[in-house]
This record gives sequence, structure tokens and C-alpha cells, in this order.
Amino acid sequence: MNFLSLFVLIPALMMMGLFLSNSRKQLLFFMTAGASLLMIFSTVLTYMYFTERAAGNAATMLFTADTVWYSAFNIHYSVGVDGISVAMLILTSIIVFTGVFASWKIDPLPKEFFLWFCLLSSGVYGFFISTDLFTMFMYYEIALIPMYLLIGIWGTGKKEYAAMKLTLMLMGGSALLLVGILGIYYASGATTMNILEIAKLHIPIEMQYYFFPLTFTGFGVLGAMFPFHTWSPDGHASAPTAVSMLHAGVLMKLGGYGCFRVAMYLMPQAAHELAWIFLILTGISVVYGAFSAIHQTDLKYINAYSSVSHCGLVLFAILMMNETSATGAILQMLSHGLTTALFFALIGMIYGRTHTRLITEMGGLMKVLPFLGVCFVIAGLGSLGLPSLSGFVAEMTIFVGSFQHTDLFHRVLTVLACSSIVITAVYILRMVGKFLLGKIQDPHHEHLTDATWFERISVVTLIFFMFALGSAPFWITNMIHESVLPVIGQLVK
Amino acid sequence: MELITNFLSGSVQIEAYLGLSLIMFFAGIYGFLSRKSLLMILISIELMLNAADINFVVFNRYLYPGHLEGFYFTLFTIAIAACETAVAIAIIINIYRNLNSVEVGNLDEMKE
Amino acid sequence: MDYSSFLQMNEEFSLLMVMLFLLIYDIFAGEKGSKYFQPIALVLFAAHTLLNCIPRDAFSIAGGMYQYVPMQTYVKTILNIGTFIVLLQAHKFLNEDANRIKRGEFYFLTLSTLLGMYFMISSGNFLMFFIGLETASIPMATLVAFDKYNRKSAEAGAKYILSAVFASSISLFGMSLIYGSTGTLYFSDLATLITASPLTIMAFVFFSVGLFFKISLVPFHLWTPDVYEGAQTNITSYLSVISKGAAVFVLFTLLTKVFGHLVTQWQPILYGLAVVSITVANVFAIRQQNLKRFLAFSSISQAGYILLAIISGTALGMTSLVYYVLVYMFSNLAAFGVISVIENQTKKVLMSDYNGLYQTNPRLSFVMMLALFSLAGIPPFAGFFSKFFVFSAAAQQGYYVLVFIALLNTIISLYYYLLVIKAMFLNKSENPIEVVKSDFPVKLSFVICTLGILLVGLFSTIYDQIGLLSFGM
Amino acid sequence: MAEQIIFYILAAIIAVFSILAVTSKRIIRSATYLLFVLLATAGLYLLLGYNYLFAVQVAVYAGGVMVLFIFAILLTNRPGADVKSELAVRRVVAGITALAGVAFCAHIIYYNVNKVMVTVAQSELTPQQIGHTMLGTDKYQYLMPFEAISILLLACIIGAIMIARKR
Amino acid sequence: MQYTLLILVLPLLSFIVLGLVDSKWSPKVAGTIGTLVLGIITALSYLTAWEYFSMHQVAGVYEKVIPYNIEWLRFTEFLHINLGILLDPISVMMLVVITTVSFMVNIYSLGYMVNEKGFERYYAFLSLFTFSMLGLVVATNIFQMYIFWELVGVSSYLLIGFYYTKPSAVAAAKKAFIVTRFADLGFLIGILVLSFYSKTFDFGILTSGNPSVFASTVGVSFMGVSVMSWALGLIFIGGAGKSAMFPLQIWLPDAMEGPTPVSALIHAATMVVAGVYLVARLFPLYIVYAPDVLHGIAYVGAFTSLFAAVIAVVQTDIKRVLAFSTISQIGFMMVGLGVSGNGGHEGLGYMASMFHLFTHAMFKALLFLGAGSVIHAVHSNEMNHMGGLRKYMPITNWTFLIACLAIAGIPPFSGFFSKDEILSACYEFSPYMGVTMTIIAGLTAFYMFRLYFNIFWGKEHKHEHTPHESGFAMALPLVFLATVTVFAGFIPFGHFVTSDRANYNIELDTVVASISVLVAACSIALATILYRKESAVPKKLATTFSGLHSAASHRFYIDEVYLFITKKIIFNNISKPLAWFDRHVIDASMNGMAGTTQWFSLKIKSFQSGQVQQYAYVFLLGTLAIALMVIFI
Repeated sequence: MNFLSLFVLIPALMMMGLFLSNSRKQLLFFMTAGASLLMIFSTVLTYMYFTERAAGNAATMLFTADTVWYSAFNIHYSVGVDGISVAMLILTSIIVFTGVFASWKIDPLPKEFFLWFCLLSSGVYGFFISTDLFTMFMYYEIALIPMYLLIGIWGTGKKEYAAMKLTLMLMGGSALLLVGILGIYYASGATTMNILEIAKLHIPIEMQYYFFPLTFTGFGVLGAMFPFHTWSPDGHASAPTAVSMLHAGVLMKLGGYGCFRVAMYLMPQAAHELAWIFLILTGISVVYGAFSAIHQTDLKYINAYSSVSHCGLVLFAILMMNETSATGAILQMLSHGLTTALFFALIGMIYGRTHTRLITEMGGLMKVLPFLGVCFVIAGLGSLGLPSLSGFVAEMTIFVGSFQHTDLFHRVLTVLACSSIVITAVYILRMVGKFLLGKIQDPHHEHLTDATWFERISVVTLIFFMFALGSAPFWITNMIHESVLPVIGQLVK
Repeated sequence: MELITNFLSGSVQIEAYLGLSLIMFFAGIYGFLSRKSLLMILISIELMLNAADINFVVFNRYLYPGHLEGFYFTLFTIAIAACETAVAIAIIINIYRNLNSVEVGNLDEMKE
Repeated sequence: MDYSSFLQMNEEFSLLMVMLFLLIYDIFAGEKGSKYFQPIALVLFAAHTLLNCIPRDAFSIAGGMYQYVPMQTYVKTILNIGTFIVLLQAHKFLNEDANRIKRGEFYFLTLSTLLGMYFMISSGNFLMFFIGLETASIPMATLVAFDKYNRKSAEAGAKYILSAVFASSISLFGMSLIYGSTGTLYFSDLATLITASPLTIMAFVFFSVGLFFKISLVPFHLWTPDVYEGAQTNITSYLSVISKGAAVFVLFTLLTKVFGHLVTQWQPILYGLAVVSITVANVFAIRQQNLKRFLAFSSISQAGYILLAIISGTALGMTSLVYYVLVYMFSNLAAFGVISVIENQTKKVLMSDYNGLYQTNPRLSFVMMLALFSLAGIPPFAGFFSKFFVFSAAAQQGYYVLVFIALLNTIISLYYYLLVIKAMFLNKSENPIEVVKSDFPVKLSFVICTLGILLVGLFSTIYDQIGLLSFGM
Repeated sequence: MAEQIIFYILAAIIAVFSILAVTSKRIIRSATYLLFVLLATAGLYLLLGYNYLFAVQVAVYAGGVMVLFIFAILLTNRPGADVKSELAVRRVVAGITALAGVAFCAHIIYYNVNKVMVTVAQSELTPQQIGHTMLGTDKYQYLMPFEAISILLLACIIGAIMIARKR
Repeated sequence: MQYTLLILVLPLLSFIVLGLVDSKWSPKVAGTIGTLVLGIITALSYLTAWEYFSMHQVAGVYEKVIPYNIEWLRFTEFLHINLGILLDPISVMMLVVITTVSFMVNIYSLGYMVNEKGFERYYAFLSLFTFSMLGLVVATNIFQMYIFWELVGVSSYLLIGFYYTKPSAVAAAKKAFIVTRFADLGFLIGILVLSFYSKTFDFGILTSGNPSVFASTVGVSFMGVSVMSWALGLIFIGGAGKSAMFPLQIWLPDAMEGPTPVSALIHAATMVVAGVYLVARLFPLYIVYAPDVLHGIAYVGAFTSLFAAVIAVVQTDIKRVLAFSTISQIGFMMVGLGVSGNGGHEGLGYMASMFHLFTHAMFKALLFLGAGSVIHAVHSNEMNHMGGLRKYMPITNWTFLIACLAIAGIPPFSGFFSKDEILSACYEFSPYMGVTMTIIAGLTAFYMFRLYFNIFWGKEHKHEHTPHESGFAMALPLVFLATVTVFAGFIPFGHFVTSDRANYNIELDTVVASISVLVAACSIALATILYRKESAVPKKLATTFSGLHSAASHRFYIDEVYLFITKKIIFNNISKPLAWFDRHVIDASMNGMAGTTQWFSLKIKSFQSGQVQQYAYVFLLGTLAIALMVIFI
């Protein structure tokens, strides 16, 4: 058993523990222990990754393991990581860890909540460590379905509608995806479902024309690509804090990761030919999401549309098909994951105090909630791309990379995408200005209490990593960059 | 007259048998689709089964007389038809006990 | 006359023994003995199941009237397990005062339909097949009408027998035409003699609708929801799983082995039926309030998915099909089991009755949820794997569009499965269903189903075992 | 010649009474017409040389099934109840469908059925022959279905009794 | 010169420490730490300047010194963001300016802000700003500059919005950030275009004059304009945003909502000249590859200058007057750059512009700090609430007067020398430009003295408390800056900063000088007549030119235009319809699919009628249909 499998096993064991536990303290113990373990583990993994690479191991995937599972379909349980996966695993660990602290006081049914939360996280981890199309898809779906209950039971507002919509739309995406995966498998004539192996084969171009759009759109739905993004505002707005964090922070990244790892990697010719369609769609996402965010009054809606915009940028960058923009895309995933998780965490905490999320009903909260307020401003600044926070590094890498494209069309699109940074500033500052700054609107808000210790842990962890990524990107960019190369090499070929 | 004798000369054409069974079969279908009483529907079903039996026998006799496949099939089918009728009538009587009627139109408590 | 060859029909004989023993026991056991009737029956049946689960070499007896291939053992074992679960779930129901007197009949009739299915599966001749088909369906009608003073049950019985007989007479007419055009009723001979003339095609169509009826494909499905709703829930689950499972397997073998020459004809037929079945059933299902009706439509659409395995016509398809049936059996029986437990105690079957079920009956809700997720094809439950394999089998033959349509339909199906989950977990209720008590056999059945749902997918051994035999089909 | 004439007479009886059986308003008449049809069918079997089948047909149908029918009719027919006729629309639709079905099937069968008659010596089927075939286990012998159908019959009896009895 | 790193690191540390500590330490400690750090880095800057200008001259040309240059983020083989320190004459000069002013402001704030809540936060932000601004000027590559450019923008945002409970401050901060952000977009795109062709961010390579760097741009044009013009024009937009050039000047007056020392530091002396610095930094590119853009810069500068001067004449808020004056003066600097040639006497404009930047920083900081002192005393920004303060606040009065004289261009104050050089360069460029700029200089003198007289002379206004001179902490910077203002003009600036980094001896163009002094003197006289004592003339003039007056006092309605564009067009006509579209078209179409399925489900329910005969009918039809289809199709 490969040690990467621990990433899936730990959540599974956590579930077992939770299942057997019968007091709230035990629940929290299992969760924090598990989440910390995952966190430590991802750190160790990163360290090992670096040492392995430093030792000159140039394989595409490290720590690979392969066990035959369903031989009739050549389904293997095969795992392995490259720099991209490592980055994503770190992200997931951070967010699971902080998510646990953000849902410290979840009510009702805490046990069930954490059970589903664990299932969700095991799905996400599994997705990132898989190198087999089938297991990848399986984990993808494992990660989707707990969302329904998590939103439906513990959500707020129009939760049932939102949960249903989110689940169905994402399942719709996965339906497209499954056709794509089957198409890839059979059209390539592969005798394996391992991505790396299939990449060595050639899928006939006319088949690529069918399956590339399916696969890309399938993953794109999860990446909130226009016009399949509408689950995102409703879903995120209704979800409980930790779920919003995990979903916007990590789950949406599955889309970008999948687009890159599966759609682009395995069908490079079609990617080349059809990229322009998706570039336009994702370009629209970027600008459209940002513009839509301006007009929202619900904090979560603002952030959800902002996610549409930022995740659009991920897909946009991937489609630019050069190493820099692709590196940028991965960085943007990380950055957006951290930033948006922080946002949702803070929004949840603020909502827990004010019981409203409408910026029109709040004001001057900075005065009563200085800690949360400052953190919120930091999150906002991160989101709008302040240097030294993660967003800047990611966005700049994307823009510089995309602009290196030799085709004028792509450069013009890049310029349009760049314009989102202004619009982002507009809605972020509008939001901050309306509800944090100014005078206190509601007299009830005068006596709110600032963050508790567990909330602080959650928030500070996220901010720490945002700074770490934004101030010293070199430790992770090289890792990502070298892992992007095989895919880009495939595309350039 | 000569026409008639010419027509009648020789053995009966297989088409005639098959046509007859077809008429019987579709008469049964017509009955099944149009009758109101459950018993009448059952009568129609007897016609349909019987039509198939005729087919078997005729095919056996006219085309494949080497073995008795059609013959036996018909034999068993008659038994099966009897079973069906018995069970169906038991159920119809049960319906009558429940609804005090054997009209098929009354069987609509469950729909949509 | 060498009758000893009959002894090779292990499964049929052992089942017949069980049936006859129970019949005699039921007749002659007194008050005291009748207490042990059900335990004995269950143990005997379990023994029968265990004894007959090892595949043997293929053989053919009675001049090809009965043909055995090892795969049949698996199918029969799956049916046995399913029947066993149904019997476990019916345990409490049959102990009720009103039903005690009829339980001997219940067992005998259930097992005789099972025997009919055995004949169907192993038949090598249309006559045997027809007898098997009728044995599987005529006593079934009496089972459907089992709760005879219940108007719905009576009505369902009438609908079932009329529809079944109508279908079988059309099928019979088709068989007669097949005989007329080929001159044989033996499967092995037919496979070579049959040619794609209009007459054979028409005969084939007439014949096959009898099976389509049993599998309840659209547009031959209309009886299904009514009968499922009206029949006693345990019988409904039997009908939806065992009867259907046997029929799909038989359809597969018939199509590939007997009508192999008509492949260009039956593939488009199945294509159309799959699309129509899945879609129409799903569209109907989303509106259903009665859970039994709801599951009826769900099972119709599941049948449509199974067609994807049949249409591929390959060994892969065969394996996927048997596997699908196995998984479908666990999932559907779990769902019906929950419904029956609740219905038997509270007479509530509407979705709105299930509001807030999780508050009062967390375990039942949990089992129900697993079952529904499995039916919807959500990993890591077995249903996901079976669906994937079925789709894969179809995609391998290039039926991408069909797979695509089927997948789009999974979204609709997920929607209505989630409606039930929503009712149980999300909705609040003023007066939720009281705490439902279930006896040991029912609990055992849930354990079996849950284990099936959880483990069958994750452990590939079962699939591999089935796959080993599928190449011989 | 005689065979021809007999056939056409039987055919006429079958056709006419089939249609009458499914159109007659009164159920007891329908049952009677059905009896005629079944008897005429038995006649056809005789005409085709299957005497045994003739006997079975008469015994099972006329003797068994018809009795069941009559009992059922008498049990469920309340004297004085109005005999309502079917809706015209339904009859027309059913009629058109049936006619279309006849036309379609007739077309297919007529143009595709093998019309080359195989003439073999019209030998009488002896009871020995029938018994031998019925209880044999080789190909074209029918012991197994014979046994199988016995189970079916048993099950049907039990089932029918269970449904029909009072408790 | 390794110690230069400390100049960057210390304020950053100060920011982190003060930011994390928040209000756990007493305000005094925080202020002391901040000021101490600034003192140290000011000393270090002076040391750097001394060392650099004394030692690093090779053959009469100052060489560039790069003590640090670390790769921070690699994009491609050639494109990577380095963080480093580039020392050349302009950056060293900027170091001196920034640290000096910043140090003064820090000291000043000890007195000015002492009673404010959030004192630590204030010092933290100041440190952050200083760090960012220093990072900006020592940037070794254009992307580093962009990074710090953004950081500067954020610190500005934070400081403008320091009084975050005041809605107008919040709005002003937002406006400042968004407008400059918009301009930064131009900067960013400019960088992208530039780097796309040059394959480098490094200033050293970009400005090396090696034609092979831009070989790929030859003949490449987009929409009829050469790509280099595009790139440099777009980069200038960035500069224009920060330096409040027309039409992006709107944020600066509003930015006066921030604390006054902040206005002195950021919105007068340092950050707003970042645009000038940027153009100066890329001057070799402008002059070679896009002279048309350079001329455009000159015209924009001139227009902005005039425009702002006119508005300044009628403003009554003293900080606003100073703000418009800042805009106007930056316009001067831009003009100076725009009209400049390269090297030697040709490069006079460049030199003058930098000189003016230097002197302006000093006297404008002085003006703002003086204004702060006044505001501190009377608790109001309005001229009407002031008057006759010279009796109460002698130090402020005198220092303010010195600054006014300097900005008006009266010799021997520093402003005279720098402005005179710019005017000379303008006259050399084109007489019209020269005349225009001279008129603007006159206007400058007029409005500054209007301001001066209104504050310190004129009718005394009733005050609740008697105004009093500020304390030592506030007076010290005033005096220091006044001293610098008096003597800075005599610095032989041409020996330090020139376009080709070679020595250049400034020669006073006597004709130009005398004209400008004359004009200034006349304006001052006019202002004296009008405003020294209360008189009815200004009012009369205002009514005579009511149209112009009201237009000018409404800042020529530029803000309204912006408001129209943002509120009406972007918010109401783009964002709102898009949000609507998203909910009611995109989302509705997704819901519509679900709805259609439901509707369909309802429509076909009669299909399942419960009638067994209908079932059979469908069954039969199905059978026949399948048979028909398979046989005949």
C-alpha cells in the first residue's frame, strides 16, 4: 500500500472514529486530530517530494503505486503525485484543517456533519492522488454528493433549492465527463486507464473533436465556466461555512485540475483547435463574474461571483497552453482556494454574529470586530491581487504567460481578462466599504464579540499561507513549473 | 361451379389456415381492447391463444411434419391456457368480491 | 429411457425438494409445528442457496431441452440471494394473524415462480422457455393478489394477470411464427437456421415483447407502477428484482445465442427502447408521491440502463449485466425493505410521510439513503460501479450517444432519488413516522443489503468471478 | 375436395363466431360462441390428422375451461343488471387497430411464409407413439416439459385456491 | 553598498511589528519605534547618497549600482521578477526625498496624531508606505516597480481611509484606489506589451540603448500606432493615474480626507510623483522609441497643470487648494520631462523636472504640514473659518510664507530655480508651451498667496478656543523643511541628476527667469490686494465670471462625469443588467430545463390512465411499431 493512500485512508478512519464516537468532545477530538494529521502529512509529503526531486528523480509522477482493481476494464488503483498534485494536496489539507475549526460550533447533528465532511475530503484527496481515469472520476463523484446533504441540512436560506441545483448541475457535468472518459479510453485503444500511459498514445483527431469538448465542459462545470456557473452563487450562498470553504476552496479546483490533467493532456490536438471557443467562454466568465459581483448585496453572493471570475481565470490560463500561464493557473487555484476559503470563513463568522449577510444591513463592523475586519480586508486585498499576497503572484503569472502567446487574438483576450483586476477592486472595496467601514448601522451590532480562539486558528492559518505563497512564491512555483512541462510538452508537440 | 371446384381441388393452402388464425388472433385483440367485462376480456384471450395453437399445428403438419414439435407445443399450450384461465377466473372472482363488479373500467384506483 | 440425466439439474431439484417439503410440512404440521415453519423455510432455502453456488461444467440434457452453462449458477445464486432477502423481509408480515394461514402458499408460490425462472434461464427450447415464463408469471399473479381483501392488491392482481396473459399470447404467436419460418424450436438449431427475413423479424419482435413485458420496458411497462403499488411490498420487491433480473439475463442469452443473426435488427430496437425507457420512466418518476410507484418507475429506468449492457452483446456486456443485476438487487431490496417495514407497521407509503424520518428512524433512513445512492450510481457505493461498467460495455461498442443520453438521464434520476433523501433528512415534520421496530430477519436482510451495497463495488473479486465465466456465457 | 369443403365450413364457423364472441353484448352468448370456436378448432385439428389433439382440445376447453367460464359468469352476473354496451370510440379504435394488425401481419406472412408443402404419408399418430415421445428424454421428446408443466399446474391450483377461498 | 538593504527592511519590520502588536503597546512606544526606524533609514539614505555621488562616477558619468538583485518569481527563461536595489542618480535622489519627508512626517505625526485612536495602526501604515515607496524607487526592473506601485496604492488606500468611520473618508479611499487601479491596468498592459517584445523586465537592459532589445518591434504596429508607442503610452497611463494627470486627477482632491501628515507625505511629496519618476526611469525609451508619446505627456502635463491651477484659484478648502496645486506642479514636472531631449543641454527638461520634483517635495510637504498645523489649531479645513492666524501661530506663518514664496518662484527660494529650468526647457521646446507654463506659474503664485492671506491675514474669525502654535514635534519638521526650502535651490543639481547621468552645469536663463519672476510678483501683488484685507472684489469677480467660477469650483464637473460613468453606466447599465441576465436568463434556462421536465411529466400523466385496456393498446401499438420500423426501415 502506497503511503499516498493515507490521504484517503485518514479521512476514512476519521469517519470510523466519528461513527463510534458519542460525545461532542470526541467528535472534535477526532476531527482536529485527523485534520492536523492530514496537514502534517501533506507537509511531510511536500518535503519528501522536494528531496526526491533534488535527488534527481525526474519521473513525471513520484511515489507511484499501482494495484490492479478491475482487470476487465484495465482499471487500476494507481496513485502518484507531481508538483501540481502536491500543491493541491497542501491546499486541501490547509482548508480541511481550517474548515474543521471554522465549524467548531456546528449545529444540529455535528456527528453527521463531520461524517459527510470527511467523505467529501477523502474524495478530494483521492482525486488529486489518482493517476487512473476511473478512480479519478470516482473520487470526483464522491466529492460531489455529500454536498447535497451538507448544504441541505446545515445550510442557510434557500438551501434545499440550492443544494439540489448544485448537485444536479455538477452531476450533469460529470455525465459529460464520463462520456469523455469512456471515449478517451476506447478511442485511444489503450490497455490501461492510467493517464500517463494514455498520454503516450494517440487518439484519432476526429474522436478528440467529440471528446475534448465533453471532457472540458464536464470539468468546466465544476470550474464554474460560463454559462454553467449558476450553481455557484446559490450553492455557495446557502452552504454552511466549512462547506463553502471546502467547495469553493478545493472542489472548484477539481475542475481546473481535471481540465488540465485530463482534457488538455490527453487530447492536445483538439485542445489546440477548439481552445478558442473555451477561451471566449472562460474570458466571459472572468469579466462577467466580476461585473455581476458588483451588483450583489449578499456577501456570499459577491464572493461566489468573484469565484466565478477567478476560477474562470484558471481555465483561461490553462487554455493559453504555455508553461507560464499553466503554472499561473495552478498558482491561481492555490491562491483562489486560500483566499476564497478565508472569505467564506470570515463571512460565516460574521454571519454567525450579525445573522445577516446583506451589506446594506451592516456597517462599521470594523469597530466592533477589529480582528475579523482586518482579516476580511486582508482577504479582500488578496482577492484583488495585492502583491505579497497570493493573488498577485498567480494573476501576474497568468497574464504574463498568456501574453506571451504569439497569436494576437489571445493577447487581446488577455488584455480583456486583465481588466478584471479593476472590476475586482471595485466590488471588493465596495463590499469592504459598505459593511466594515463607516458607521454602525444596526444598534444590535454594537455589542458583538470578536473572534474566538478556534476561529482565529482557522483564519490565521489561511492568512499565513496566503502570505507564504504571495511573498515567497519561488518555493512552489518551481515545483509546479516542472510538473506543468509534460502537459505543455504534449500540447506543443 | 367449375371455378368453385377448381378452387376446392387439391389440399387446403397453408395461407388459408394462417389467415384464419390471424382473424382469430386479431378478433381476440379487438375483444381485449374493447370489451368491458373482465370475463369477456378473458374470452378474447382464449381466442388469441387458440390462434397461436392453430399456427403451431398447421406449421407442423404442412411444413415440418418430420417431428411433432408444433403438436406438442400446442398440447402444452392448451394446458397452460387452462391454468391461466383458472387463475384469471379466481382473480376475477376476487375482484368481484372486492368491487362487486367485473367491469374493467372500475380497475382504476391506481393510475398516473 | 435414461432419467438419471435429470439429476444433473441440481438447482431445480433442490429447489423442488424445498418446495415440496414446505408444502407437506405446512399441510401436516400442527399448531406447534407451524411456529417453526418460517425458520425452517429460511434455513432450508439458505442451504439450497449455499449448496448451489458453485458453478459446474456446461452440459445439456433432454436432447438440448435443458442447457446449462456455468454462468447460470451465478445468476441463479443471485436470484436465490435476492429471494432469500425477500423472504427475510416478509418474515414479520407473514407472522401477522391475517396472513399466517396463507404463508405456506406464499412460500410455495414464490418458490415456484423462482423455479419457473430457473427453467427460463436454463431452457434450450422454446417450449421449456414458455413453460418457465408462464410458471414465473401465473403464480406471480396470485402472489400480487395475495392480500386479496385489499382492493388495491386485488386490482393489481387483475391487471397483472390480464397484461401478462396478453403479453404471453402475443409472444406465443411470435413463437409460432418462428417455428413456422425455421421449423425448429431448439435454441441450438435456431441459431444457425434463422435468417433475417421479414417474417422472422416480425416473429422475433412478437416473441420478444413478452420478455420486454417482464423486464417492463417502455412502452410495455404500463402495468408496472400499478402492480407495484397494489401488491404487497415484499412481493413488489420480488417482482422488481428477481423477476426482472431473470428476464434480462434470459434476454441477453436469447439475443446473443439464438437471434445472433438478427443482430442488426435487435440492436436498434434495444437502442430505442433503452432511450425511451430511461427517459419516460424518469420523467414519470419525478412526480410520484407513493414510494412504491416511485420505485416502480425507478426500476423501469434501471431496466433501461441494463439494456445498455445487452446491446453491447459482448462478454464484457454479459459480465456487466450480471453484475448490474446483483448490485441492483441489493440496492432495490434495501429500498423496498425499508418501505415494507414502515408500511407494515404504519401503512404509510407517501413521500410526505417520510418527512423527518431521520429523526425517528436513523438506521432505516441510512439504509434507504445508501440504497438510493447506489441506485443513482453514486460512488463509493456499488451502484456506481455497475453503472460505469454497463456504460463502458456500451461505449466499447461505440454507443457513445446512447451512453450520453443515459447519463443525462442519471441527472433526472438523481433528482428524484434526492427528493426522497430530502424528505428523510431535510424536511421537518409535525408528526413523523413513529419508531419502527423490526425483527431479526429483517435486520439481517438490511445487513446483507448494506454489506452488498458497500462491498460489492469496492472489491473487484466478485466482478472478476463473474467475468471469468462470461466468456463462455 | 371434402377436406376443402370441411375446412371452409369450419373456417367460416371460426371466423364468424370469433367475431361474434368479441362483439356480442351478452356475456353468456359470448361464452357460447367461444365454445363454438373452440370446437371448430378441434375440428381443424382433426382435419389435420391430429386426433389426440382434437380430444385434448375438446376435453380441456369444452370440458374444463368452458365450465369454469360458465361458473364464473353465473357467479358474477347479477340478474337484472343492465347490459351496457361499450363506448363506440373505443370499439372503433380497437377495430381499426385490429384491422391494421391483420393487414400488416397478413402481408408479411403471405409474402414470406414457406409455401412448399412437405407431403408425408398421412399416418395416424398412435397412442404408443405419443406416449413414447411424451416420456422420452432425447431430442424431440418431451418428458422434461411434461414434468415442468406439472409444477405449473400445481402452483396454479394452489394459487387459484388461495385467491378464491374465503379466508 | 550592502547596507542599502536595511533601508528597505527596517520599515517593513517596523510595519510588521507595529501591525501585529496592534494596540497592545502604548501609542507613544509605537510612534517612537516608527520614528526611530525612519530616522535610521534617513541617515542611511544620506549615507548612500553621499557615498554614491562621491564615489560612483566613471568618466563623468554616474554608473548604476545594483547591490542586490534576487530572482523572486520566474515566468520564463527571460522574464522573471527580480527583487533588488538599483542605485542611480534619480533613485538615490528619491531615497533622500522620501526618507526626509517621511521622517519629518513621522516626527510631525507624533504631535499631530497623538490623540487619535489607532495611533499604532497609523504608524504601521506609514512604515508600510515608506517601505513600498522606497521599494518602488529602487526597483531594478519594471515588474518590481509594479509590485511596489500596487503596494503604494494600498498603503495610500489604508491611510486615506484611516478615519474609517467617516463615510467620506471611506469613499475617498475607495475612489483613490479604484482610479489608480484603473490606471495601473494600463501600466500592466504596457508592461506586458513591452516585455512581449523585449523579453525582459530589467531596466538595465531596457534602457541600455541596445537596439537589438527592441529589434522585434520594428515595423510592428497595432491599429496604426507602433507597438512601442502603445506600450509606453499605456505605461504612462499608469503614471498618470498615480500622478493625477488629467483625466485621472479626480481622486487626489478627495484623498485629502486622510490625515494631513499623510497628505503631506503621500499626496504631495512622494507617491504622487511616482508617475514622474516612472517616466523619468523609462525616459531613454520614450525619447528613442516613442517621442510622440513623450510630447503627448508634455501636453497632458501642461493641460493638467493649467486645469488644476484654475480650479485651485476658487477652492476654499485649504487642503484642496494644496491638492490642486500639487496636481498643477506635477503637471510642471511632466511637462519638463515631455519637452526634454536627451543628454547635455538637450536634457535640461529632464534635469529640471527632477529638480522640481525634489524641491517641490520639500516645500509642498512643508505647505501641507503647515496647513495641518493650522487645521490642528482651528479644527476646520475651510478658509472662511480662518484668518488673522499669523498672530497666534508665528512659526507656521513664517514657514508657510517661505513655502509659498518657493512655490511661486520667487528667488532665492528653491522653487524659483527648478521652475525656471522647466520654463527654459519649455521655451526651447516651443514658445507657446513656454508662455502657457509661465501663465500657469503666475496662477500658482496667485492662488498660493490667496491661500496664504486667507489663512494668516484678513479678517479674524471667531474661534471657540484661541488658536495656538503647535508643539515642538510639529514645529520641528516645519522649521527643518523651511530651511531646506530656502537653501535647496543652490544645490548644483545638474551635477547629480541628468538625463545622461553626466555632469551638467545649470545656467540661469535670465530672460526667462526675469519674465517668470515678474509674472509671479504681479500675481502675488494682485493676491495681496484682493485678499490681504477683506474686500468685495473677489466676490464681484466671482459673480462676473459666475459661469467659469462655478465650473471651476465644481472642478469642471469631471467628478460628475465619472459618477455618471460609474454609477449610471457601469453599475446600472452593465452590472445590474448582467446580474439580472445571470439570474433570469442563464440561471432561468438551467431552471427552465428542470421546469420543462416537470411540465412534461405533468402532461404525459394521462398516459398512465390506470385502464388495463389502454395499457394493452399501447403495448400492441408498440409491438406493431417496432415490427414496422425494423422491417421497413
